[in-house]
Amino acid sequence: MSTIAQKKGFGAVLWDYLTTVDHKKIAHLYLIAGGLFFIMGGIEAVLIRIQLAVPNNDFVSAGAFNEIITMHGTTMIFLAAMPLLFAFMNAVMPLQIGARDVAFPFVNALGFWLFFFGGLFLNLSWFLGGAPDAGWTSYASLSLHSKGHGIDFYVLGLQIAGLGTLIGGINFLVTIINMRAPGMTYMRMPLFTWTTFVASAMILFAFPPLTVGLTLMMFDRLFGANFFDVTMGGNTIIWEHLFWVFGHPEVYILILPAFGIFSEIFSTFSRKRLFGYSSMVFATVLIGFLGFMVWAHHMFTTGLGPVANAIFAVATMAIGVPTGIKIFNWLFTMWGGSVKFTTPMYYAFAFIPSFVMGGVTGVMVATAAADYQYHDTYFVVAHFHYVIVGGVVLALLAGTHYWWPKMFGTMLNETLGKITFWLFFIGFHLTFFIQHFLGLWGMPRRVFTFLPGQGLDAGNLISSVGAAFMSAGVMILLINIVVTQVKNVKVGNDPWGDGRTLEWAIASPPPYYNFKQLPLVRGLDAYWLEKMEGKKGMTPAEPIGDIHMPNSSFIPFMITLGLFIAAFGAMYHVNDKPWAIPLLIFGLAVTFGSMLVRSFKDDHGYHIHKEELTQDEKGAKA
Amino acid sequence: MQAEEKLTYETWPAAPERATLEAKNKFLGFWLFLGGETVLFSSLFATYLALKDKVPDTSQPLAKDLFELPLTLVATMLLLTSSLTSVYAMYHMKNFAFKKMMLWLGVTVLLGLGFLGLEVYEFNMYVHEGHKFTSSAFGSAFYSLVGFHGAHVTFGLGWILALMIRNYKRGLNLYNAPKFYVASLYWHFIDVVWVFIFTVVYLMGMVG
Amino acid sequence: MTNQPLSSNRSRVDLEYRRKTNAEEMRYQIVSFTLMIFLTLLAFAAVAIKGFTSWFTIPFIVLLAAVQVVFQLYYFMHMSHKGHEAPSMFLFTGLFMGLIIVLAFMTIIWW
Amino acid sequence: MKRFAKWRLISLFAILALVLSGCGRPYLSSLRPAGEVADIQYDLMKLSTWIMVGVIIVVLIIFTIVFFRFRRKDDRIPKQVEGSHTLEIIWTVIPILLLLILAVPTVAATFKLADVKEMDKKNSKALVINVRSHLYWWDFEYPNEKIVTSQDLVVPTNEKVYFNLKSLDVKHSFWIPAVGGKLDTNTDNINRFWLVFDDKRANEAGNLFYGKCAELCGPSHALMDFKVKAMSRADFDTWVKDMQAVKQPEKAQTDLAAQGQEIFNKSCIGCHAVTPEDKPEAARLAPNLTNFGERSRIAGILDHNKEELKNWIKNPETYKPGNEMTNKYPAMTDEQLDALAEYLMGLKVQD
Ligand code: HEA
Ligand code: HEA
Ligand SMILES: [Cu+2]
Repeated sequence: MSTIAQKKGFGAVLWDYLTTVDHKKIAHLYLIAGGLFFIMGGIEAVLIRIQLAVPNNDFVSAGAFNEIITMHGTTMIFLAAMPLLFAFMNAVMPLQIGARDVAFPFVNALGFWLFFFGGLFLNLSWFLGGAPDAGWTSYASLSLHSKGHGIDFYVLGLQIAGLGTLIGGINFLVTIINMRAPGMTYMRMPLFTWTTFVASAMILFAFPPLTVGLTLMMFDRLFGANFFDVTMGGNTIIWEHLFWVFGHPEVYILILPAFGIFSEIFSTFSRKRLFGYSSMVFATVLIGFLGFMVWAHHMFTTGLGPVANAIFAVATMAIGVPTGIKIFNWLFTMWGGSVKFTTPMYYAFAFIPSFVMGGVTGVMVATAAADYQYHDTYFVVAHFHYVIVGGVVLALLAGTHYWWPKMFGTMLNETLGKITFWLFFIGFHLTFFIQHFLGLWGMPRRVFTFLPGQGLDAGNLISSVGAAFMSAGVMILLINIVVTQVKNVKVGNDPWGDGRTLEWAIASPPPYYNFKQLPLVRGLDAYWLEKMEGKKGMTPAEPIGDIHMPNSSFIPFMITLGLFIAAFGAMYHVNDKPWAIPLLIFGLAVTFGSMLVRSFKDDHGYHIHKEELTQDEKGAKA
Repeated sequence: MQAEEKLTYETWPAAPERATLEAKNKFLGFWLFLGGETVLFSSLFATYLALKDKVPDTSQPLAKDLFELPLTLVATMLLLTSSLTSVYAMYHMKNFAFKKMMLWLGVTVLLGLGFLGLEVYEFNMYVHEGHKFTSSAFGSAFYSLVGFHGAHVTFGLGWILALMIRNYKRGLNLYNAPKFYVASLYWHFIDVVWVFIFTVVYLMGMVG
Repeated sequence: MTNQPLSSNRSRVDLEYRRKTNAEEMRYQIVSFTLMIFLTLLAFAAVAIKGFTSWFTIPFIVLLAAVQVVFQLYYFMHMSHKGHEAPSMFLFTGLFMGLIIVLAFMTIIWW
Repeated sequence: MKRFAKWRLISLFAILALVLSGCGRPYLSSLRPAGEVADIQYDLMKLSTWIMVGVIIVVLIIFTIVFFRFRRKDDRIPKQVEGSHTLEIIWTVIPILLLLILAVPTVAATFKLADVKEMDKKNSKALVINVRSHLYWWDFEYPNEKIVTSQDLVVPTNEKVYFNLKSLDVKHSFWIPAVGGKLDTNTDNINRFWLVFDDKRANEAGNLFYGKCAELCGPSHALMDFKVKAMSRADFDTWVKDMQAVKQPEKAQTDLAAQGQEIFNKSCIGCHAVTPEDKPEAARLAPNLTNFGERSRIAGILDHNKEELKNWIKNPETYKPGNEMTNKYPAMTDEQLDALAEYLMGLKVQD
């Protein structure tokens, strides 16, 4: 039980990960699965850019192109960006608040498997008759019109993955509210924890509308309902609202944790506490709240009328204010600091101008009357890639370099890291800057080709070249990861030397019980405070005692597998396949059966005894 | 394990549903889940309100042709009462009276079953009047909203029953007390939703 | 965090007191239940009795529903008790978001 | 790190070069506004761009100072500053002011662009056009003039033209970038707005604006283009008269065309009308071809000549995947295609 470094066979490791409920291992799972999906989405992006490199290109067909953009958007948002953020939340947040575990380890595992099987299901569409092709927004009239099973894969896959995200969010919320170490008050929580908290709360309120929307769409497509069928009294605008009531908060669910990551990096490498910590917290909460009031800015051209458009335009602009507060607080965190330009800091630093550019174009598209021009053009594509790639992806790359030692106990190579940065950063601006102009020059988005002679050729070519740079950057990162893991040079608790928060107070990677004794938190940047007083570690808040741990479990996998099977049944039921309904029932039976097993079989976990803990210590020293 | 410890009336804590960390987490997590469910049902209500009486042709019944006061009233009374009985159950849980708790839970389940039975009867009736899930947007929205609630009732019944069966021989302890408590919260929430359903769907439907 | 120790030898007085408060609370529950039944009947009556305009009836019954829900939440679901700060914050936020959705669906979806 | 600064400079030049290279094509670019609506929007775009450039410059100045002044040089521990109320008030209030400057004209413009009261007036003389979008083609009905045309929208210049927009299959979006922003054609309702086509600037754009579908609508979304012929009011009136004059299908002029007409009447007329009369919109299954010979593009995208026309009829699927025409008529021999092309190209209403 106590020695972790034992060499295990592949089968044992696999089983370990299939059944794990340890938040740190679940973080690995999220990182790997999210990373794979990121590469999938990235390859799709590259295919888009190849097709659009020259006018009248026939690299992919029109239908295939629509499948590719749909899957690119859907994969990147739901299966890459969010899970990768979840990876860091899982790896770091419990450590940052000084907790031994998350509130619901079992649910945590279940959340991962739901996301994974949902994503798997969605991507199987490529092999089973075609991917969804109505855009990641899947507007109702087109998605009901779409033939084949593509949209069904979208609806069912996202439903499953979305459930995983929802319970993941609840788990983080309860963890943060209930499991903070002694002395860790709300206003002492690191900003990454705060943003995790607010993003999780947003998940809690934003995902149910998506669930409902997807359910209605499923009923319409698979079970003969008429929510969106105009001839039967239905209304397609309902879908648009439900999607964006979810969709807009979703983009802040992505960016807030990214802000959190950068907040940590800025203060760490400036050796300074975060400037204006309380206003940062306030701004985070405010962004989270306002995020729910603005969804109709995606629907300015739907025809909601000038009153609605005006209200939503002004509400949207308001979000610029708290975001600006954050930008200036970051700048002033570095101001007067001692800024060390490590790889994570490269990303954080480059994030500021990149994101501001994306943010201000956001405010530009929020001017409703002008958005009649911007909407559904490459200007919007440029806007959201500037905020997403310039914000979220840079944060993910930064976080990967920053927390890699904490997650895996070894440092990524800094030189390769910086090469990755430059390639990616240059490629990013090359790809997306020109797209603002393409949009203004009259290029709609989601076009599988464009005709020559409209003045769009050069811009598109530049954009495609940029994507090549980004690919090169990502590939160097992959090489870096392989090289690093092969060399596997172990590092200590605080490999950057400037760590401020609790995760740097314990070993890298942390032992499976995290803290042998819960730390006593005496202020913001708890670990930094102790270091400044010359202490090596945290003052414990409790004597060494037995630690209660949850048991591993295969049930999360089974519950999810059941839903995965059931989804196939639901889908093929429209083809009058005789086995479809039985399969649906079988799948649900597996799910509910596994849930019953879970509730009937008491699982109280186990205890690590005091003696073992002290032995561990000695073993480590020897 | 403390949660499994055999307790007596004397040692039973004042708030057994939150006496251990696991219980606290469960308690809070469930409340948060209910916060999410609120938005879920709001979305369904909103959809229903947008699609109310939206039918393809005039031959189809509208809300004011369908709903009847007495049936709704009886269903409402059943569900409201079941909320009270589950409060009784929790009262006895807090007083460490396991048998009485089980008894009241049993009554709750029976009332819930009665409610479900009425709902099935009612749906059946509507279908015969031409108001089907597939016959109009109105039908789809109605059955989705009310049916979603019905599914919650069904799940709640299954949940409470499973808890009762599982713990039949065990008596109360700090491991299962929070489970009973949370299940009863769920039951109340179903009732809260119903209050809106009978108001917004049935009564407002009859007003026109 | 470990489980909180249970005080094992609580005094009789304490127990008596607890029993009393529990019983008292239960009485409140019954009162609120009676009120809820009354409100329900009132709502049904408002609809059953012809003659009111719907401009009166609809706001009236929605108001009654809102009052009932408050009873449910605060009495049956104990939201008035200590330790329900986070639950009530999240529940009301959810309710607020939900109301915005309902409002939007009643105004900016065309009939 | 020097490299970094240099790269910024280069990119700045690149931007400049782009701007100087022109603001897109006059018939397509929203940066070359050719009417009141586009003007209003262009002004808003300029206002917001200036504000945003200002914001970016301020951020970049602080950014640069930080970069050069606060790099780590030694092992000192900087002072741990908590924050500054003055600064925080400054960077809360100034953005609010900037946003107010932007919000006021935004709201005003939003209401102005949505003002279609004129359409509801009794005896209004305003020109109204009913736009109906279909999978990959556009149908334009002039309800007061009682004529219908397709693909090439014909409008008078220098006056407000009002539009009723609706889709008959899936959602599309009606957009003429140089003349004004887009509005969706929903399946659920009719959306209304107005546009003005400026005479002089239409001239500069060759009197032919490009219109686009701006809402993903299926495989050929990219190809759902239309064109807008802007002409003086007098010319427009003549055009309307000429259209209205067509009561019977135009008689074929040559023998070949006569053959073509025969084929057309056998295979095509079920969907395509060749008279501009006002059939109910649901009966207008395919583009009206009354003045086909005078159009600017075939199917909205191909050059307007017989060769392309024959190619299109031979296999529309290669040009517009997923279109509704494929397989609705028997395969044609080359002779038949020649005849059809001859006939169709002869369909003209103006002489
Ligand atoms: C991480 C993702 C992310 C983020 C953070 C944002 C941030 C913002 N977004 Fe964006 N957005 C998307 C992702 C994101 N968006 C996506 C994916 C879409 C398209 C979806 C689709 O259709 O497929 C979209 C589309 C989109 C639209 C719809 C456009 C259209 O389809 O027509 C609008 C309209 O208002 C909008 C606005 C904004 C605004 C105002 C912000 C603001 O939050 C930005 C705030 C930031 C700043 C303003 C910069 C910093 C501030 C200062 C330095 C202070 C001073 C500033 C001022 C005074 C202005 N976004
Ligand atoms: C998190 C969100 C996210 C991210 C990160 C990205 C990243 C990128 N996106 Fe996009 N994008 C969206 C979300 C995102 N996108 C959304 C929501 C849409 C709208 C979809 C819709 O309209 O419905 C969209 C649409 C969209 C379009 C418009 C399509 C259209 O309207 O027709 C384009 C076009 O250029 C594009 C390009 C790119 C590019 C070049 C990247 C690059 O940054 C990608 C960089 C990554 C890589 C390049 C990785 C490649 C890796 C390798 C090559 C390694 C291979 C190695 C092995 C095989 C071992 N995206
Ligand atoms: Cu948005």
